[in-house]
Order: sequence, then structure tokens, then C-alpha cells
Amino acid sequence: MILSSVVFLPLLFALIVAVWPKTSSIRHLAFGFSIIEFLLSLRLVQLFDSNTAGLQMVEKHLWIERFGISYFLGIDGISLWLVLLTTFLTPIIILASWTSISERIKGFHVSLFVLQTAMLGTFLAFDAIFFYVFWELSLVPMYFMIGIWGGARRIYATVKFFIYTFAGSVLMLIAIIYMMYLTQEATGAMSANLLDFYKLKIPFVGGAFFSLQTLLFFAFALAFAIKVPVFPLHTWLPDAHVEAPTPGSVILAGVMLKMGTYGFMRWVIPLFPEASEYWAWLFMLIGAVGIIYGALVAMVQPDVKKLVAYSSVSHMGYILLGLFAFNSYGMSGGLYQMLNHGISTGALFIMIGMIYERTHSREIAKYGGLAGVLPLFTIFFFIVTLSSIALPLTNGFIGEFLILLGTYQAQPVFAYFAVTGVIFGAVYMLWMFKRMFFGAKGELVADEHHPLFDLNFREVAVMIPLVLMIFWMGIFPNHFLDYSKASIDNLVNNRTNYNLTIVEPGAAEIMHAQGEK
Amino acid sequence: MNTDFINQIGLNHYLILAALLFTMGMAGVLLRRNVIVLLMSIELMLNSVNLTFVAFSKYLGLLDGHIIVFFVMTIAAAEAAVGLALAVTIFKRFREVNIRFFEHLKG
Amino acid sequence: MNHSLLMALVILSPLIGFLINGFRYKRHSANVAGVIATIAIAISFVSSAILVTDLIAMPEESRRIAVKFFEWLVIDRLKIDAGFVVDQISAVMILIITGVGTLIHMYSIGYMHHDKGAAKYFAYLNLFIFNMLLLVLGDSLLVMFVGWEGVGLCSYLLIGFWFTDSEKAAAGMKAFITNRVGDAAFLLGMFLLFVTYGTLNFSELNALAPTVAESSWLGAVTLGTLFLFIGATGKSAQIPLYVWLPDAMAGPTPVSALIHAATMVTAGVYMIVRLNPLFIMAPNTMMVIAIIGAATVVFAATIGMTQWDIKKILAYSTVSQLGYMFLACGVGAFGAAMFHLMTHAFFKALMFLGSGSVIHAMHEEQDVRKMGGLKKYLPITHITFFLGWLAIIGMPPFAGFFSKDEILAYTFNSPMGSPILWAAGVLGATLTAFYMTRLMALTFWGKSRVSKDVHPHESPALMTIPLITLGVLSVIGGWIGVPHVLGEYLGHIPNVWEHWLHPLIKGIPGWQTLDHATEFALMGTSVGLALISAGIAYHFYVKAPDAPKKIAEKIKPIYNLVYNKYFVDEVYFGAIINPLVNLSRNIWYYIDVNFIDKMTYLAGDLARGMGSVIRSSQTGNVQQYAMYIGIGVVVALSFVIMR
Amino acid sequence: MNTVTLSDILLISPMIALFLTSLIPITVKVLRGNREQHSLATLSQALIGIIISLGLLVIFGGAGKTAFNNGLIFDGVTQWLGAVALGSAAVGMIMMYENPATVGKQFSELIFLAMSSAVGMLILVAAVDLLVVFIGLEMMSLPLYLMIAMSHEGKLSKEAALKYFLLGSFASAILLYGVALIFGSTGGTNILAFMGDAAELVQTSRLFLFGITFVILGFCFKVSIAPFHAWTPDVYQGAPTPHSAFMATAVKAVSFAAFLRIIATQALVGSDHLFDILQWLAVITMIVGNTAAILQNNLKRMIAYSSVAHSGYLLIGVITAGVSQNSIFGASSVIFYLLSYAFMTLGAFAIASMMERSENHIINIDDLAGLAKKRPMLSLCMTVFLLSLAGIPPTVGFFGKFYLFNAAVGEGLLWLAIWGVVSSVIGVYYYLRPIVVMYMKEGEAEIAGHSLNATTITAVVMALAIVLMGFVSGPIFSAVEKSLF
Repeated sequence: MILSSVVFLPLLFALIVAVWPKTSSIRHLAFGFSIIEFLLSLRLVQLFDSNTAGLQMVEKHLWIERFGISYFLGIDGISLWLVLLTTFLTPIIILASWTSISERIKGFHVSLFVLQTAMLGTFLAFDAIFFYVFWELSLVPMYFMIGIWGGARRIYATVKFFIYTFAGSVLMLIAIIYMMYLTQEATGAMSANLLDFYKLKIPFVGGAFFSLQTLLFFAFALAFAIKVPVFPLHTWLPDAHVEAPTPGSVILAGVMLKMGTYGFMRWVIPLFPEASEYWAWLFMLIGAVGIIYGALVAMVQPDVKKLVAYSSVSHMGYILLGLFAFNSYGMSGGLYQMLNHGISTGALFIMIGMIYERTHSREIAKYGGLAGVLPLFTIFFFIVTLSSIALPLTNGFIGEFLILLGTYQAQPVFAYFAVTGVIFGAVYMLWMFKRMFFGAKGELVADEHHPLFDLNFREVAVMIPLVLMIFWMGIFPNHFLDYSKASIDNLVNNRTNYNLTIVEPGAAEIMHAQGEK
Repeated sequence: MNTDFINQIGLNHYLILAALLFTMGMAGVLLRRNVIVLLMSIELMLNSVNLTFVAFSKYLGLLDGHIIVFFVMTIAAAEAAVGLALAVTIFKRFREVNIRFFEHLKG
Repeated sequence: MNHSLLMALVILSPLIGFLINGFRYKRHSANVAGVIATIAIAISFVSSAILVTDLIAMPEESRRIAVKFFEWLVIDRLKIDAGFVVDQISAVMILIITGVGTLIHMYSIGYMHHDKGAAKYFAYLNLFIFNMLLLVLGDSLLVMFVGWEGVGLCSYLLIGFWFTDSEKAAAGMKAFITNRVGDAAFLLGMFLLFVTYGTLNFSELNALAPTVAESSWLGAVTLGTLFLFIGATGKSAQIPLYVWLPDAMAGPTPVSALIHAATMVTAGVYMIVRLNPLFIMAPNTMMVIAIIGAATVVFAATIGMTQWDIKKILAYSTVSQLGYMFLACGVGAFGAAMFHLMTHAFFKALMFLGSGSVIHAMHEEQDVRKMGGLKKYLPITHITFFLGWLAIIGMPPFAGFFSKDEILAYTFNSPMGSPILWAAGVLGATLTAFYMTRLMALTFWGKSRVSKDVHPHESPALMTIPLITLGVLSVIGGWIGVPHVLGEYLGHIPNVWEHWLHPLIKGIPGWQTLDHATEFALMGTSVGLALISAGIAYHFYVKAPDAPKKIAEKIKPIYNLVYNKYFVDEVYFGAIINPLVNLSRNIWYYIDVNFIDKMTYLAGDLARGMGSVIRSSQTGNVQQYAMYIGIGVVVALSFVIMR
Repeated sequence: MNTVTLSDILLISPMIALFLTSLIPITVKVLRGNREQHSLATLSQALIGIIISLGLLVIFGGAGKTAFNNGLIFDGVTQWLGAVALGSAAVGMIMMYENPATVGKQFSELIFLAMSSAVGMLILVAAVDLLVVFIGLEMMSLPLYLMIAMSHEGKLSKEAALKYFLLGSFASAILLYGVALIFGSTGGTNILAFMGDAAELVQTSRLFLFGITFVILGFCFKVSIAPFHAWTPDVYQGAPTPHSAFMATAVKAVSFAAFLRIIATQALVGSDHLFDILQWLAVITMIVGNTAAILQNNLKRMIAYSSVAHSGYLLIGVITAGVSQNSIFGASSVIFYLLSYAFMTLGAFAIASMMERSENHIINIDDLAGLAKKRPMLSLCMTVFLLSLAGIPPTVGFFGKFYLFNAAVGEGLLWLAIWGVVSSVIGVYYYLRPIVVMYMKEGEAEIAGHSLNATTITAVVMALAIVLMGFVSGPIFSAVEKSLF
């Protein structure tokens, strides 16, 4: 039951918040709830057996019998940390939005909790349709979040976001349906169970685009690629980020983009191993192009939030590159980078939100000399910047290093290109940092009528966990990688006949169950 | 008087006639402007169908067609009643029976 | 004492110092912060000294203290420990780093006395030492890389320490980004070596190094070492990535002494020496290193001759001296490179600190044209600077003489070297003597050009004690590496240095000892030329101050070219940076905004366009609607009938 | 020949009950000397009638029995879609009770007409004889023409009624002509008679082919398949909102029922061309409906175009049912979709209906601005309806589409499914617009009447149903499927 509780508890919270009579205490209530959820998810780590690549804590009930669709939750080393990331970021987001969201507080927290359920469900569902439901559901609260609490062009941005991502995923639905029929052909009974999908041997013809596996592969890949987003499909992202309110940007960058890369890991690569291998060059290419492209475009952005948004494109390029390297380094690095990006880019957005609350501007040119005025803010921002440019001993380095190493082992030529991202990453971040924090005081900073105040206690409390994670993940990567190692090795080594076994609940749980009887 | 030609009139003749009538009715609906005439054209179409039914009925040696025609005629009458009622209402309201007048709903 | 504990003390005490001062970032007192920081480094130094003593006590063939704290990153074949090694090479380094570091921390207390950001300054400085120790102690390339990037970060922070000055902040950024270019190559080098050898551990790599020299340019060893060398050119300011170092002088002067002269910039040399068994099997790489090194020696020295900023002169001198070290590496004289690294750390740190003392005295004036005759105001500074000067121009028996001469001898004699490289080295030495003498003369000797409102005064003891210590080291530092040829003459003085490093340094294949006569001749040539050159400079800048200007007038184009640093910065900006920024603007504007977005709009417009066509067909005319039905029926029928 | 048996009477008891109760309000009015009774009384009498009828339908229908010499059949289709029609009628009447354009004067007559129309629908939904189909169709349509014309709104409703009438009669004539041709070629009009042979007949008899094409196109008109859809937006816009709701759901449901019965003859299996043309019609309809809806400002018109688009999706299911060896799956998906579609469309129209403050009030999408602040509950309901229409999980709209496309993919009609999902992307664009306006724009949207009236309750129930049905769509679908065997 633990997975169900983890997934659906936020939904219950959303309901409670929705009917809560007192607006003034909603924030406290929501914060408490999110902490409960986080603690509950920590229990997952405790229960998790890192020695097996199998699926754990499985809950499986037939949902729509006619089509073999089931309510199927499970967790393995790939999902685990993404779940934790989601539950970790939520309380932080609530705390970070304490003052910036002042209207329709109730609606905001309801959206947030619904979104949390959707995201957790996406990471934990092991049934195609069940997964798809969560996948699409996640669009709705996000749509409201950007559209209601967003900036000036919020409507444009949110509609663009919604349609882009929705458009990407519809073909996936068709592909899922098709695969359900394939399971029917193979086993006689229709099933949307991912584990049954894994067992399919879908015929693959190398050169032909219009061959079964290739088409299915692209139908899935398109959905995930838009969500990631990879290079030519990324234009919704800067708009969505710029217009979204701070918490929206954090969730979007922190978790929702990961749903795309997670999709590649969970669905695309194991389901279509031959096609993935055959087209790996394409995805590595767009990954590498994305790294450079995102970085270059980020460099010339006048708006700091847009800069970070484009940096996301660049970072997500790394992840794609790592995943399609098909070796332990690349995959682990990709997974790690997902977490890193969630934390560091999330932190960047939070901090941009903090400064925006003070000055109501995100234009880099209007800043300058912040370091002298807001020392504490500067320190935090700098640490996060370092994580973003992948300085060793921060989390970013582990991810980038492993990805590039994996890429080099698989396809050196892409590594040669991608490694320039290491340079460009430093260029755009530090240039931005210099323009905003160093030099003479800019017009907003020097404004005597609006003196800027350094971070208050709440804001420091928001940043501390993030910064701790940045260093913890940078200094002790094995604490995290150990949990995903078995799963990733399984994925790398058994790609062509991938399968997950369902691991029975651990001995401790059985004993517990007996004790109850 | 030679009435043989009547016997030489086959099913096809009736069908073609009916089809012609149907087409004429259709053309009337498409081309005429007066609402009343439009109604009449629709009746014409229905009647051409009746003719088809009867012709088939005769040549298939079945009685069903004839019965159907009664049904159709009843319905056509009801339709005409409704149609005329509408036409009257509209005329009372707008003083207009030109179908081209009614183009407020569009786009 | 337990080695793990000692190692932890060595590495962590600067980190703790950093954390303490970091959390005190708002405090202004330089004394408290400085004392905390200095103690932290001193603890580190003492621990290092104990470690090194232990190391010396070990039998020669097993001299190695390895400590593994935890497994850092373990994935598949990649097994990186947080492991640290003290051996003959790193022992020297940690002593230099913590030793010189302590002195410079001490000096900084005086130097930064009035600065409000002192706590921050000392925090950064401690962090730097921490990272530098990681760099030299790390037992694998990856751990070294951690320190490698970390010192870059500290360098960035310290160069841009006075961040309110946009130019200084820009200099910091330039340093970091230029270094990043090198780091990217370093990464590639690591990948290549890892993919080839399956390990990044130094001892394993060195053990796995091939026994036959690799002749191909694209072989793993050659390519890998080349990439690593590109990384080194970034960190150690060699052509073509040296451009950041002169700008780095924007930082506080003790920083220049510590980071940009004594320690960080030598990291590249250290790395090559660490991996010498690998490098030596890649003769192509060695050739490149030697050529780049020699070119840098001369190139930087010429620029140094024309500069007016006291720190810039020293900076170019540093670039030039680093060139010597690379030259040494390139010809296979790794021991000599390390030797020069050490002596250079002494005398260059000394000179930077001296210049800091001068700048301090002159109230932040750095232009040598506004100095002169400072000898009488700053006696201690002058004396110590004078010792440094003797060392750098290679006067026997000062430290620089031994190390530089060894390099030149190797360059001439090694099968990997050549007389041309030697000539370049000697030319460099000659030029060095010239511009260093020029610096001495303009600053300390001759007539005073100090403006009336400045009253120079000698620095406090906190600053002069490090100067004196380093001065002494600059004199005696070279005596541990007396060349055999001299040692024999002077009564069997052993070459301690060579002996010490021997186990870790691979011999140069095909090496033949030089005969004594030639060696003396070489020595004489370089010393002689340096003396002549120094004499000319003395004449120009003390006796006939107008002469240089006239000569400069006569060779104006060349002079301008050199004076403007060969326009390298401008070329970089014009050829790389500006085009890149423009390109980025254009791809943003044309590809992102105007192509991809427009394409998506196009899809939207297509739908809307179709919608409006359909809307316009919805005229409201019933007969038209009936017509659609009729047409539909007719079309359908005619299609159906075609069977 | 057969005589009328008790079984026949029992089977048609829903229609009889409905017919009889439909007489109550109007009789009362006559007895009261042409004075309206309270409209609530009228409404309750009607609702009671519908409930009785529904109950009878559930009790007696559904076993696949035929009545009146195979003229009517009572199977799963009848039961489910009959229930949809009756339910829609009930909701429509509740809306009529509170809509300014319909309530008040002549309400009894209106209810009588609506219930008569419902009787026609029940006949149509059960009809398996083409003649009965035609009669049901007319019985359903003729009261609707009048209902629309009876609106208190003076101008557009009259125009809408006229248009609907003219085009409807025109299309009926075409359909009837097709019936005549089928009669000529087979000697009968009963669908069951040529159930098995249609595939062969379309190949051997050109007359039959023509006939079946005419009939199919006639139904295409009723269910508003492009290019026969042109009446839909005009009529839905002009008619009083409750009527639009009624038409969009009930008329569509029962017409599709008849369509399914025609298509179940497997005529499509025999004629590739007919098959092709229907596929193209489906594609065209989806595109036309969705693209035209993007540009609408009038809320009702937008929903009307969206209804056209949904007909396109449904046609995919109909085609699937027509070509399939296992046509039940396709048919079930159509029925399930109609069921879910009824909920969301009724809900959306209910919101629009509540927005109308007078009979002449035209509701544009922008008028919804600010609704979320004034009426959060209703905005939430509207959001649910629109998201369900757009097919976003976990609403039932998603599952409806999922089953439809699943059936299509199962029959190898992959390209139709792809067209379906692609055009649903266009759909999302305009379904989002009202949400944007409600939640993200400032405005002074106001709801007429009490905050807690019958329509509101209905809308909330619909919204809840949509969400709940999303979770239990599987059992419902299986029930539908099982009932068709």
C-alpha cells in the first residue's frame, strides 16, 4: 500500500485544502502536508532493496479487465530518486511561494498537490494506460499554474505549453494501443502491462523508416522528446518558464522535464532496443546540438529567467546524450543529471523568484553589483551557479562527467562536441553572474527608494536543503548511485531482452503482516 | 387507340421519372427563393419517392410498397403542416418569405 | 601519528578554515580572519611536514603514503576513491603549497589590513589551499581534476575579489573561462585514457603505460596526453591559453604570489610530471610540449620587456618561467621541471610579495614610471627583491641558476631536445635578465619619480618576515639540486633532488651524459648573456633613461606590436568571442524565434486558415447548405459507383 | 401474419408510457382553461414520465427481442442509447425549466413536444425496419422544429428553426429515396432481412448500393458529418440553449444508433468505395469541426462545431463496427462514447444556459471572463466538461476516445486513429480557450438566477459523473459490450 499512499496522498491533501475553510492557514496546512508526504517517501528509501533490479513494492490490480489495463504501481532504482526529487521539491516550493503567490492561494495549493500526484504516478505506474493517464493529467494543473499565477504573457505561454506537450503525446497513445494489440497477438490476451510490453519482440528492419518498431519508437520518442525538450522541439520551454510563477518554473524544470527523460529510460530504450540502437546517433546528435545550441542561445538572453530556461535545454541535452550512450556511465550519469538539474535549476528559479519579488524585473541589464548589497543571496546563487556549471564536488559534475564519459565510450565524436558545453556552460552562467552581481550597482540595485533586503529566515530555509543536496550529491554520489546501480546495469546489459521481475515484498513486511494477523 | 405503349412502360421508366422528379425537387430546394416554394419542392421529392415505392411494389408484386406510401404521405402531410406553420410564423414576424433573408446565423 | 589522520588534517584544516571564515563573511576584521586562516594553513603545513618526514623515513623503494577515505564514484569499471597519496612528487608540492601558503597568508594579514572583505578573502585563500592540496594529493586524474577545477574557481573568486570594479570581475571570468577551455580538453584526455586503460588512477596508469614509444599522432597515448597538455596550457598559462594570467593581476597581490606564481599555475607541470611514464611514451606530445614551452618562454619575455605595470611584468615573467618548466617536460627532464617549479615558487612568490609591498607603500600605484629610487624608502623590500632578481636572472649560486641551467642543459642534450630549443631558452634567459633588471631599475634604483603626495614607507613586520624567509629560500633553494658537474668540482655535493625524485621519474630513452666541458660552456653562455643583458638594461634605465624611448621610436612598429601584447586578446575577441556572441544572437533570432517558433505558428495558422475557409463557406444561406448536401451526395454516389 | 402480442406491448411500454405522460401537462393546461400550471409541476410530471419510461426500458428491453414483426428490436443498443436519449431529454427539460428563452409561456406545450420528440427517439433507437426508422426520425424531428421556433427569442431561433426544418426535410427525402431503392432491390425494408447479405448485395445490386449510400448519407446529415453538417452550428446557435443540448446529445445518440444498425449489415465489407468514402468523411468531419471551432466567439457555436468534430470521432467507431468481424467492439465504443459525450456536452450547454440572463442574451466566450472568481464551483465543472471534451485523462472523455481509437487500431484503421488524435490536438486549442477566459482573465461574468438551482445541481452531477466514470469506465464499457451480444 505504500506506493498507493505515496501517489494518492497528495490528492487527498488537495481535497482537504480545497474544502479548508480558512484561507489564512492554508499555507501552513499545505506545508505540513508536503512534509508528511516527503517523510512518507523517505520510507520508500528505507524499504527499497538496492541489490535487485526487479520491481519492488508492487501493487497490481486489474482495472479495466477488457483491455488488460491494470492499476499497477511499482518502484525500481530508476524511479526511486525521481520520486524522492518530487516529494523533496514540493515543500520547498510551498515555502518558496509563501509570499510570491498572494492570490487564489487555495487554488494554487490544490493544483500543486494534484500535480504532485500526477508526477509521482508517472514515475511509478507500470501500466501503459495508467501511466498515460498520469502523464496527461500532469498537464492540467501546470496549465493552471502558469495561466493563473504567471506573468504578462502567461496565457500565450500556457496554451503553447499545453498544446505542444499534448500534441507530442497523442501519437504515443496510438502506439500504446498498437502495442496492446501486439500483446494480444503474442499471448492471446490484451494487456497494457509494461512488463508484458517488455516481453514483446517487435520486428525491426534496419533501414526502413516505415517499419513497425521504428514507427512505434518514434511515436514514443516524440512524446518524450517534446517533454524533455530536445533541440528543435524546445521552444515552448522558454516561454513557459519565463511566464510561469516561480513555483511553476521549479516544478516544470525540476520534475516535469524529467518525465520526458524518464520516459526514454523506462519506455523507449527497453521497449525498442533495436530501434533505439539504430537511431541512437540521431538522439545523440540532437542531444549534442541541444547542449551547444541551448548554451549559445542562453548566453545572449537579456532575461535571466529565459537564460536559465535555455540552460535547461542545454542540460537536458546532456541527459539525452547519456541515455543513448547505452552504457552504465551514460545511463547513470543521465539519471543523476536528472536529479541534479531538478535541484540546481529548481534552486536557480527559486532564487530568481526571490530577486524578482524584490525588484519586479528579470532584465539582467538592470542589475549589477548585487554582491555588495545582498551577500547572502549572492553566496547561495553562486553555489547554485557552480552546480549548474558542473564544478567538481557539486552534484552537477558527477552527472556531466559520467555522461560525457559514457558518450565518449560509445561515440567519441559526440563527446568532442558535447564537451564544448562545459565551456559554454561556464560562459553563459558566469557572464550572467558577472553582469548581475559584480560591477557597479545597476539601476534597480542602486534605487534608493527601494532598498533591497537580503534573504530572510524563510528564504534561507528554502535554500539550505537545496544547497545541502548539491554538496551531498557532489561529494557522496555513491549514496545515491548505489540504489540505481542494479536497475541501470540490468537496463544496459539486458537491453535487447529487457524484463523486470516483480520482487516479493521484503521479509520484514511479511513478518509485519503476520504480526497483524 | 393503341394502349400497348402502356404495357411497354417498364420499371425503368418509372424509376427514371421518379429520379427526374427527385432531381427537380432537389433543384427547386437549391434554386428557388420563396420559402413556400421550397416546401413544395421538398414535397415533390417525397412524392417522387412515393412513386418509386409504388413502381417497385408493382413490379415486385408486393403490397408493402403501397402501404409504405401511405405512411410517407402521412408524414409528408405532418411535415407540410409543420413547415407551413413555420412559414406563417416567420412571415408574421419578419414580413419576408425570401429564403435569402435568413442569413443571420453564419460563420 | 596515524597517516589517515594526518592526511585528513593536511587536507581538511584549510577547508575548516574556509568554513569558519566563510560563515563570518560579514566580519571586517582582517586580523582575526587572517589569524584563523593562517593557523589553518600552518596546521596543514606542520602535518605535511610530519607526513614528509615519515615518507623520508621509509625505505626508498616503497616511499609512498596512500590514504583512502571512501569510495567516491564507483560505476562499472570506473572506480574512483577519495584517495590521496604522498610520494616524492606530491611531498614537494604540499610542502611548497602549505609552506609558501602559510607565508603568504601571514603576509596577507598585513596587506589586507584595511580591506572590509578580509574574512571573505581569507576564506577564499583557504579554499584555494584546500583545492590545491586535492589537486596534488589526489591519487587519480579525477580527484586531481576536482582540485584542478577548484583552484580555478578560487582563482576566479580572488581575481574578481574587488568585484565592484567591472574590469576586475571580467578578469576573473576570463580566467575561469579560459581555464575551462583547458579543462574541457583535460576531460577529453581523461576519457580517452579511461577508455583505453580502464582506470584513472595514477599509479595504475603509469604502470599500464606502453613500453614502446608511440609514433602515431592519433594513438591513444599521444592523443590523450595531448589533451591533458591542452588542459595544462590553460591552467599553467601557456600559448595559446595564457591570456588570462596577465589580466589575473587584477586580484590582490598576495593572491598573485600564491596562485598565479607559486602554486596553481604550476599544476599543469605537476600533472605532466605525475604522468611522466605516459608522456614520455608519446614523443609527439613531448615535441609539442617542448615547442610550446620554448615559444612561450620567448614570447612572454618579449612582452615583459615593454610593460609598465609592475605586476604585469611579473605576470609575463611567470608565463615565461612556466614555459621553461614545460620546455623541461618536453625534453624529458621532468626532474628539472619540478626543480624549477620549486625554485620559481620561491623567487616569484618573493617578487610578487615584494611588488605587493611596493604597491602597498605607493598607495595602490602599480605603474613603474611613477616609481624609482624606492631603495631608500623600502630597504627590506629592496634587499629581498634584489635576491629574487638575482635568482630569476640565473646568477649562481642563487636558486634560479641551478634549476634553469639544468633545464637548458637537458634541452641541449636530451634526444628529445635540440640546440634550437636550447637557443630559445637562452634567448629567454637573456630577455629575462633584461626586463627584470629594467624592473629593478625603474622601481628601486635611479631617480625618484614618485609624486609629491605619496610618502612611501616600509611595510610592517607581518609582511617583511615572509619576504625575508622567501628571500633566504631564493638563495639556498637551489642547493639541493646542484648539478653533478658542479658538485664534483665543489667537493662531492650530491644532487639530493635528482636522487629523491628518481623512483618516480622515467629515464629519457637514449640519454647520454654530457661531457663536462660542454656543460660548462653552456652554463657560461647563459650566465654570460644574462649578465650582459642585465648590464645593458642597467645602463638604459639608470644611466641613460632617455635611451629606451629613442630605441622604441626607431623600431616603432615592432615596439607597438610587442607593447600591445601582439594583439592576441584583440584577435581572440575579434575571431572567436564576438563572432560567437553574434552567432548566438543570430541563431536565437533566426532559428529559435523566427524559424522553429514560426513553424509551430505555421501549424496553428494552418488550422486557423482552414477554419476560416470553412467559416467562410458557412454563409448562412440554407440553399448553399443544401448544395453542400447535394454535392456530397453526388460525389459520394459517383465515387461509390466506380467499383 | 403476426398479430400484436402482449410481448410487443410490453416491449414498447417505454414509448407508451412516455407518450401518455407527455399528454399530462398539456391536458392539464386544457382542463385549466388554457392557463399554464406552475412550470415546476409540468417539469416534474415530465420527469416522472421519463423515469417510468427509463425503468420500463431497463426492465423489458435489452434481451434482443423484436417486436411488431421485426419492426423494432430491443437490444443493448436500444437500451443504452435510449437511456442516453431519455436522460438527455430529462436534463434538457431541467434546463428548459430555468432558461429564459423557454420557461414561462407555453411551457406545457414545449414539454409535450420535447417528450413527443423523445418518443420518436425511442422508436428510432429501436427501429430495425427502414420505414420505422424513417417514421422515428420524423417523429423525433418534427417536434424539434417546433420547439426551436417556439423560443421566446424572436429572431435567430426562427431562422434556426426554418433552416433546420428545410435541411432536415431535404435530408429525410434523400434518406427516404434510399429506402425506396433498397426496397426495390430487396423487396423489403427490414434491415434484419438483409443483415447477412448486404456485403454481397452491394456488389451484385447497384440499386442496393445506391440505396444504402443514400440512407447512410441521410444519417450523415442527422449526425452532422461534414459536408452535411452545415446546419449544425446555425441551429445550435439559434436554438434555445436547452434545445441545443437536447439535440446535440439525444438526437445524435439515437441517430448513431440507427446508423449503427444500418452499418451492421456489413455493407461496408462489400463496397470498398463506400468504406473509403466514409473514412474520408470521418477525416473531413474531424478537421472541419475542429478547425472551424477555433475561430468561434459564440460559446454555443463553438460547442456546435465541437459536436461536429465529435461526430467525426464517432464515425470512426461506426466504420470500425461496420467492417469488423467483431463489430460489437466498435459498436460498444460508439455507445460508450455517446454516453460520455452526453454528459460533457449537456454539462457545457448547461453552463451556457445558466449564463443567459434574458432570452436575447448571446453568450460569447469572452463573457465567461472572471467566472472562476464569482462561481468557482461552476467554473470547475465547466473545466471538467471542456477537458473531457478535449479528451484529457482521467476524465471519461479520454476513455471514450481511447476505446474508439482502440477499436479502430484493432481493425487496422490506424490512419483514422492517427487523424483522430491529431485533430484532437487542434481540439485542445479551442477547448482551452473558455478555461483561459474563466480563470485567467478579469471580467464580470454573472450567472442568472439563484446560485443553487436545478441546472447548477445538474451540472455538478454531470461533472462528478465525468470524473467518476473515468475511473470505472472499464466496467461500464464491458457492460455495454456484454449487452450487445
